[in-house]
Amino acid sequence: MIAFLIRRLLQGAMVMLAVAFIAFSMFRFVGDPVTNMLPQDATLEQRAELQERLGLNASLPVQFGNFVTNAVQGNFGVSYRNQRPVSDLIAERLPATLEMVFAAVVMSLVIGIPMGVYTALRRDSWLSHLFQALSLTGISVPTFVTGILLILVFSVWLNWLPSFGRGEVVELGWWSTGLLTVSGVKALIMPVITLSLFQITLIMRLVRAEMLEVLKTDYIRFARARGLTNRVVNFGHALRNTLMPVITITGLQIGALIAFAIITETVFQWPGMGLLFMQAVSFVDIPVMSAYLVMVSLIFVVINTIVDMLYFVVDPRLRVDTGQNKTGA
Amino acid sequence: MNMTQEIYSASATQTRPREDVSDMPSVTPVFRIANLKRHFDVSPPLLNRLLERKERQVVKAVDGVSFDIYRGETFSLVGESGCGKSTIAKLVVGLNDTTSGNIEFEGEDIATHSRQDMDAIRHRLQMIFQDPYASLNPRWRVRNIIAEPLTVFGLLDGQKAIDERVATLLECVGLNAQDGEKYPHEFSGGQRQRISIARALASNPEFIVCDEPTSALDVSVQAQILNLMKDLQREFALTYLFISHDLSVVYHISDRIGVMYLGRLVEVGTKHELFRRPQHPYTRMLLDSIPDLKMTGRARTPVGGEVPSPLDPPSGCAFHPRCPHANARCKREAPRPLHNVERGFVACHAVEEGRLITRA
Amino acid sequence: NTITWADTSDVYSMDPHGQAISPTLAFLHHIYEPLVRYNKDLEIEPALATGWEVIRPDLWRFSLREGVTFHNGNSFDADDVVASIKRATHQDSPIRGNLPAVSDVRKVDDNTVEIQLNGSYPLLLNDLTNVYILDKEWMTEHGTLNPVDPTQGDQSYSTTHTNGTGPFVLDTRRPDAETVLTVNDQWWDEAQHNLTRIEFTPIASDATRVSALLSGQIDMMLGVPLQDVSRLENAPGYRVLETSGLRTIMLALNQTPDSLHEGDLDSNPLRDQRVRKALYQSINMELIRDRLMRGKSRNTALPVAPAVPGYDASLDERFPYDPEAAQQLLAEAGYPNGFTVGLDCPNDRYVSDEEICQAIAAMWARVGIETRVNARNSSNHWQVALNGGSDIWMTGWATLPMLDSFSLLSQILSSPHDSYGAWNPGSYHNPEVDSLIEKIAVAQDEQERLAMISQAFELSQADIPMLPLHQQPLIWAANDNIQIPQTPDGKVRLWYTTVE
Amino acid sequence: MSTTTQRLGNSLYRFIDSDLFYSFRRSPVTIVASVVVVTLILAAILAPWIAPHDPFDVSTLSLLNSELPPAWVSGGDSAFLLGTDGQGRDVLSAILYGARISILVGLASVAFAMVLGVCLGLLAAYVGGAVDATIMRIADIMISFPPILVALLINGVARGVLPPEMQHDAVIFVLILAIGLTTWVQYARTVRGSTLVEKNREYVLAARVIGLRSRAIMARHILPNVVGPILVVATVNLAIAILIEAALSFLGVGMPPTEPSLGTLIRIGNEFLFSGVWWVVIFPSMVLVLLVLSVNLLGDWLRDALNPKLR
Amino acid sequence: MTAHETTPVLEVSDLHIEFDTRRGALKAIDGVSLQIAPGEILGVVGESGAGKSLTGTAITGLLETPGRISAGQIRLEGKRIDNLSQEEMRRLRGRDIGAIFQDPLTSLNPLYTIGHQLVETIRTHLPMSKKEARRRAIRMLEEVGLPAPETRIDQYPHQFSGGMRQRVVIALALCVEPRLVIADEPTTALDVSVQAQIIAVLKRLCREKGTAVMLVTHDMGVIAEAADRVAVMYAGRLAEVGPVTDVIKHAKHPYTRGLMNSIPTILNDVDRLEQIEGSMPRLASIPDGCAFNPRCPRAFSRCRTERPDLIAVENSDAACWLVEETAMTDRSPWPTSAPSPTADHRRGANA
Ligand SMILES: Nc1ncnc2c1ncn2[C@@H]1O[C@H](COP(=O)(O)OP(=O)(O)OP(=O)(O)O)[C@@H](O)[C@H]1O
Ligand SMILES: Nc1ncnc2c1ncn2[C@@H]1O[C@H](COP(=O)(O)OP(=O)(O)OP(=O)(O)O)[C@@H](O)[C@H]1O
Ligand SMILES: [Mg+2]
Ligand SMILES: [Mg+2]
Ligand code: NI
Repeated sequence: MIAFLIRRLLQGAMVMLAVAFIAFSMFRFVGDPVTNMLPQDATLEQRAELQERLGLNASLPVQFGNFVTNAVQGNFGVSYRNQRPVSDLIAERLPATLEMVFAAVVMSLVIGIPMGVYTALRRDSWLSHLFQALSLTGISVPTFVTGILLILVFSVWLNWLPSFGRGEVVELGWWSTGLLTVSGVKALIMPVITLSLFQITLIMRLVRAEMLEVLKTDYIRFARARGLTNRVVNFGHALRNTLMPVITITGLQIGALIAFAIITETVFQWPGMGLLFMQAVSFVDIPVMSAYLVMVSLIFVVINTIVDMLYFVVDPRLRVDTGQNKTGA
Repeated sequence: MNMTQEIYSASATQTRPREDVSDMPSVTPVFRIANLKRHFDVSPPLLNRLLERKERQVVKAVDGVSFDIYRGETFSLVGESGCGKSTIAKLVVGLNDTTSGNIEFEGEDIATHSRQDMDAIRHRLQMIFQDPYASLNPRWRVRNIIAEPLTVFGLLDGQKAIDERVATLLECVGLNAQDGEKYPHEFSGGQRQRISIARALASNPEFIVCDEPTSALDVSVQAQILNLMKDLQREFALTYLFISHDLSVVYHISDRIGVMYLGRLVEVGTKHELFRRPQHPYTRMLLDSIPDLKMTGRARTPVGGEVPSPLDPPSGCAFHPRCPHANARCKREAPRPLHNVERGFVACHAVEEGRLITRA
Repeated sequence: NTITWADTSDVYSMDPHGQAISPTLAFLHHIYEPLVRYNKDLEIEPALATGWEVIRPDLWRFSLREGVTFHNGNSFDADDVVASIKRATHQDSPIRGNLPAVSDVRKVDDNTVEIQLNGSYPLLLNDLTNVYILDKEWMTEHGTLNPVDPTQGDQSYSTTHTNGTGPFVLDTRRPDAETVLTVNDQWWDEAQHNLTRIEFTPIASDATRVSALLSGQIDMMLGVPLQDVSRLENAPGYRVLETSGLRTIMLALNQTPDSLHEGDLDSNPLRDQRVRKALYQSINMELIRDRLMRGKSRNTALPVAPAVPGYDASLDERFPYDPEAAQQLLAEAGYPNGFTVGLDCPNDRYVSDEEICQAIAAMWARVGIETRVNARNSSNHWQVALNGGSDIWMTGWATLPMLDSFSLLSQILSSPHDSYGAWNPGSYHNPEVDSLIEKIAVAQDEQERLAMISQAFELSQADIPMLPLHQQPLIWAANDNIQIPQTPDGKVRLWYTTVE
Repeated sequence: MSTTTQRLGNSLYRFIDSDLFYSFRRSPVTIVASVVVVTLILAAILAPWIAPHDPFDVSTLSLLNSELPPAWVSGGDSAFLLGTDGQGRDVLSAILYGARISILVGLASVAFAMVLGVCLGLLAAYVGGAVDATIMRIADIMISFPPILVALLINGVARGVLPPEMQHDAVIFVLILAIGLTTWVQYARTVRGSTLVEKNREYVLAARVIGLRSRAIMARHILPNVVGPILVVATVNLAIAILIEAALSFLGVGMPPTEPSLGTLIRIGNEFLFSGVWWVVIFPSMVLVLLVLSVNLLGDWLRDALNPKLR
Repeated sequence: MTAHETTPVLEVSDLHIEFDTRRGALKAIDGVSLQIAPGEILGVVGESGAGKSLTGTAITGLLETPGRISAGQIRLEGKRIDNLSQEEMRRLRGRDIGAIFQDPLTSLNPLYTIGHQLVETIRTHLPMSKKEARRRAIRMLEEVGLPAPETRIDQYPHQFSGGMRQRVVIALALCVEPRLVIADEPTTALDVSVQAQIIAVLKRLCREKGTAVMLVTHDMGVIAEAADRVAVMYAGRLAEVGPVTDVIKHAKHPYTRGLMNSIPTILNDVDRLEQIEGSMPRLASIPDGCAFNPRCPRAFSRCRTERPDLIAVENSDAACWLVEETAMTDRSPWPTSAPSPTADHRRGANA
């Protein structure tokens, strides 16, 4: 277990380093921040001087070295655009993105799992077919189309929900939450629906497929043969075994959600990390871009590690002996 | 008198053995296997070993096995699951590398052969597998499956020659020449095993390793296959290394038998020797546990205990925890083979010390 | 009375010397004030300075307004002006380029300061409209007397906090989400507005911004997409404000390289005036204005807008749209079958930038010039264009913050040398124009100066160094009950705004 | 000669008689989906011949025709069945050409990812050991990185690295590369999983007994037996690839408006949504959704049909 | 025959099971009738696909679509159970009918301790507190010969060897003392030596508790050792039913006889085994008349047209027209020595 954890962490560190390097070397190519940072009448010298000051002329390894040393200390420099420490900016945006992603995850689990279970257990009912059809549509409609349509219907036509932003937020220490105000919650609804639609269907389909597999297994047949009630068999046995891969996928999907949040946040002008990133991209705000990437990979690594740890908790086969299960006949 | 003894004496009196040891077809071994070892490293990763203070774990799947196979005979290996039978089979045909020891095929040590050298003799060794469903590529036509050795070894030139040969082979194993156009899933288990055999025969091998060729088949089909194998052996002067855990099948097909326990051979002998006068306590136990039809209602004497984990085999004689005759020496010291019968041996302290009276 | 409004991007910083971005400076004008400011007719009027005199061409004296206090209650005096201008012109100041002529600033007495220039410079007042005055004690207290250079990883108190003299006070700020201002009751000027609170939200997406207005979440928006104008005009309760802006959109032509980047011609046809004219005459600006710009743009023959000093109406006559003539010219120049050329455009910078390029490409195609349109975001666009990587590229020039034709002349029409011609990578070069520009730079007499500007324009117009297209429209929309002046410089001045 | 035709006929019969075809015939939804997919693909391939206008030929565009509504709406022009966009481009033609690009990018990136993933997966599974570990670690990293993000990055790099005059033509390859690089992992994992199972199957052992080299075994024996799962992944990924392309184009880093894909068309049209010019966004969106939905339906059916456990 | 003196625990009469497939309904079980008396062990043998498991599945009510009982009745202690509702059937399962499946490695849910699985089974059927149930579980584990049950009850399945797991499975099947146990190849996945132990446990427990057992297997050895009576199935039909010694030693049906003779034995050395040519027909192509007729060396015209029912002969019942004929001619149907195997093996398996 400890060995496993250490291996995971080492792996995580490797990932982070690789990401940092990729992120970093890439930023040399994404564009020139200088034009954005100077007035239009800037002279050639001003431009050259700014370039020099930005350190864009130093050699790549030197820049990378500086970057990593600083990044390890949580210092990602100052945003060219917002002129504030990137770490502050990220810390400010993190709650917005995480709240949205968290809400989307909860929503996709809360809706996706029961739908998946239902469609697996009642394969031929009309409701199952409906769910199936919905799920296919769900994974076929691009996020941005969903978002645009929601805005059109609920903001412009019906005027029920705000079309952008986070509404009012309440500061709890450094964490700003929109969950405690009515307008905050209202603002959350459409982005979360947009973001989770794909996830709901994904989770539903995954649960359904896994559940169908599990229902075919011998131990489920044997559980039925023992006369256990359907409830116990379906929910006590089948569901629990089904949820194992769901954990992994959900873990991975949190990563995907954070990435997809880029689109959702763009559509809804949600002041989260994705929007920050997109703005940084168009402004060529290099410190913010690198910090975002490193931050996102950090989140992935952390989530994946947690998921792996969860496995130890959930699956007794892993808990007892790690080397043993290889040798089974 | 005990049941088993009854069987032994019965069989001894009822029928004469087909062949006697003395008129064995050949006295030169085709295969000479000496002190063959194959270990698998199944240790957990280094980090785990360091942190959890675990030892390096090695499965000694085959741990110092020596035996000879003579031309034209059927040599069988029996033993419980996991004792290393299949591993030996794979070593013999070169599917696995040896850890140490020699495998001499007609005087050449193939264990140390290079790829090229091995290619030269490969077509003389063939193998038939256990699972008739997994041993044929489901996406290939039977014709191509059987022709594959021919094309790979370059034994025949021209599509026509190959087609003819395939047709002959199919008929040889009791199928129709036209069956070559079909796919494996269109055949029953027994028919598939025939196809396997046809493929094995394609390259005119002298020696065929059969790893439980009938254990996935129904008895009625098993009889067909066993008969076919015997016929083919006669027709093509084949030598078989036959592996099974079914003692009755082994008795039926073999000339000589080796009994394996946890990676070692505990006893080798001609089938009549072995079945009539089993020496090793494990062999006796196995024989006792054969359920027999004609003995309905008889309770078998179950072997006590279970096969120990090959990861952590008992010290000394690996069988000692289950052996009624074990003593301190058995726990301590691994027995050496005692060549007290022709073309066979037994590895047991009790036999060596005369503590165990050979039955019958 | 609260007004909630949205623009396409956020205010970058609260430090008025920490950046040189026009919309940010315009926003900060609500909090901080310069010595002189533009009024709603774009005339310069006294702000923190009540008067000025030119003692020598290179020495100006300003008398300061008395009785002004900063938001924190400190009083405003000459020390603050000196500290602020020093800060703005400091070696590391990002805004240094906005005060190119200032070499020193001195306190004469509590209410008088002198500004020393490094030569004769007629545009000092224009420049000063963008330099805001901060409180010296406050800066000292918070250690932000020196300028803040974000490129050096600097950030300071003043990036997030304010203390100005302006009509509004910063209440709260969440970057990229919301910046709230409340009214400054102690303002020295007489308020012409009736606001108590201003909420500013950046909304980058056009569609979202429009829907936010329509759903009542905001009261006013900048950057109304052209295609939504008619809809907003027809929607009850909304008003569309539009004016022709200062920004002139042009196509710059690269005469530097010996051959074009796109296509495989081994000459540079853009060096031929006839080709340039052919390109000019094959663009149907009327059609672009009527269709793409929905009649909102103002086609122009000059690179500056009418509101910019130096604009000369007599020169503002485009070569007529005439594809036949264009083909004729091409044939004369030796390209009867046209050629292939690249047209690089930003896709996030100007009104309908990409669409204009596409339409022009279609028009050029009809006279035989195959045009490859490369649209990029503006940072990539400029990176390529300013490094000479484009054949023809779209550029826009608003003459801001200077608000004078000199800005354009010195940066675009001057050949590159010293601090001149930074935006002329296409190597347009006319010695007469160059020498005129140098004279304009130091001309003290306004009439003479304007005449020289006209002359420079006229001279360069004949060369066709670039293809002027139009002044792009400034379109805002607001609730009916909001009265707000709109100026061609596109700056929002809420201290002139009333809500009914 | 006759035997080959006979064999062909035989195979055809075998296919028509197969369970796969049977389950296909039994599922009307699947039939409709495949008809849609085939129609769209055909339409895309034949776009240069069937499209009423050539949207890439800018010389035929005229602003005079801009923003015409669909032919059946008053003010519409029968020459422009689905109306025109702001440049006077025929929406129908733009959709046909756009679908062509979307499908091309989808298919090519799937092919690229498939080749890459299958090779790496086979290699990992068959060689094992350090090679396996390395490949799978890289795969882990890749999979933990959402495709959109990676594609954004690759795009950014390509834009920076390529000389400006090449960028225009390179966009489509960059897209293919970006999407391919982010989706190969699934193939690799699937192939590796199946290969690990297959490689210990006895038919592979039998081939090894004959002395067949590893590469030949992989190509001739293992690969044909893992095509089923690969096919399923490929179909699903085709849908995903098309969506990623659309998303990238929507974020403005995909195909340029002069050679629009469906995603680009939606991005452009999106700006017109509130202004009543609905046809420039609705029609491309519908085609995109229809295409992706149909591909997904096919993928779903294929997955179930190829999975004997679910029958 | 003594089995009729009391009501049989299980009575299957004329059971038909069909699968609806794309090519029409397949008759997988075609008129099978069985009885098992209390305490009796009925062995069911037959080739793979003969329908052994299917019969067992139908009895436990676990038949899944597309399979369905198309005709016939199943009675448990005289009460019809084939037409019960799902819920009623569920209550029966585990309490009155226990089941043991082939593979002990996969029969237990890996995520729960064996104790949990035992307790949950017991408490589903018997009103017991957790503690009582646990005590009963431990006793059960003890009875199946699991060493140190008090500690091992809290272990997970993967911590047990195959043989031990099968003991746990038996404990699970028997923990509520059902009247009938369906054991579907309980030893096939196990080693010979362990096989004997498991059979011994099963046999002892059922004897002690008077449980009727349907022991499905294709291992004649196991049948010979454990069963009281044997039912031989062929292509979804019963070929022969009778006391184990009769069936093995004096088989009446040519199939049974062929089957018995094709088993190699260490009692005598034979060069060639007797073999039944061909293989069992697929369900879709079961021949008219006797299903065995194409492979039967003694088939005659009636066999090809008319399907034989079970006909009582001596202690057994056999579905073979030969039996009827010989009964009339009062001659044993079989010559004392088996017919010599067919001359040419190569014409073998082309059925
Ligand atoms: N590739 C391998 N890696 C690790 N261990 C192995 C490997 N192959 C075999 N073993 C181990 O070696 C031992 C012998 O295996 P082998 O397959 O030879 O047994 P067997 O006698 O053929 O058993 P069975 O009757 O079940 O086929 C077993 O414990 C097995 O787990
Ligand atoms: N779901 C199904 N669809 C179609 N046919 C089926 C299905 N399940 C079983 N069968 C058929 O029913 C017949 C009886 O199967 P069953 O499992 O009872 O055989 P068995 O005698 O138990 O064989 P084995 O010894 O292999 O376990 C087989 O021919 C099988 O092909
Ligand atoms: Mg084996
Ligand atoms: Mg079965
Ligand atoms: Ni009776």
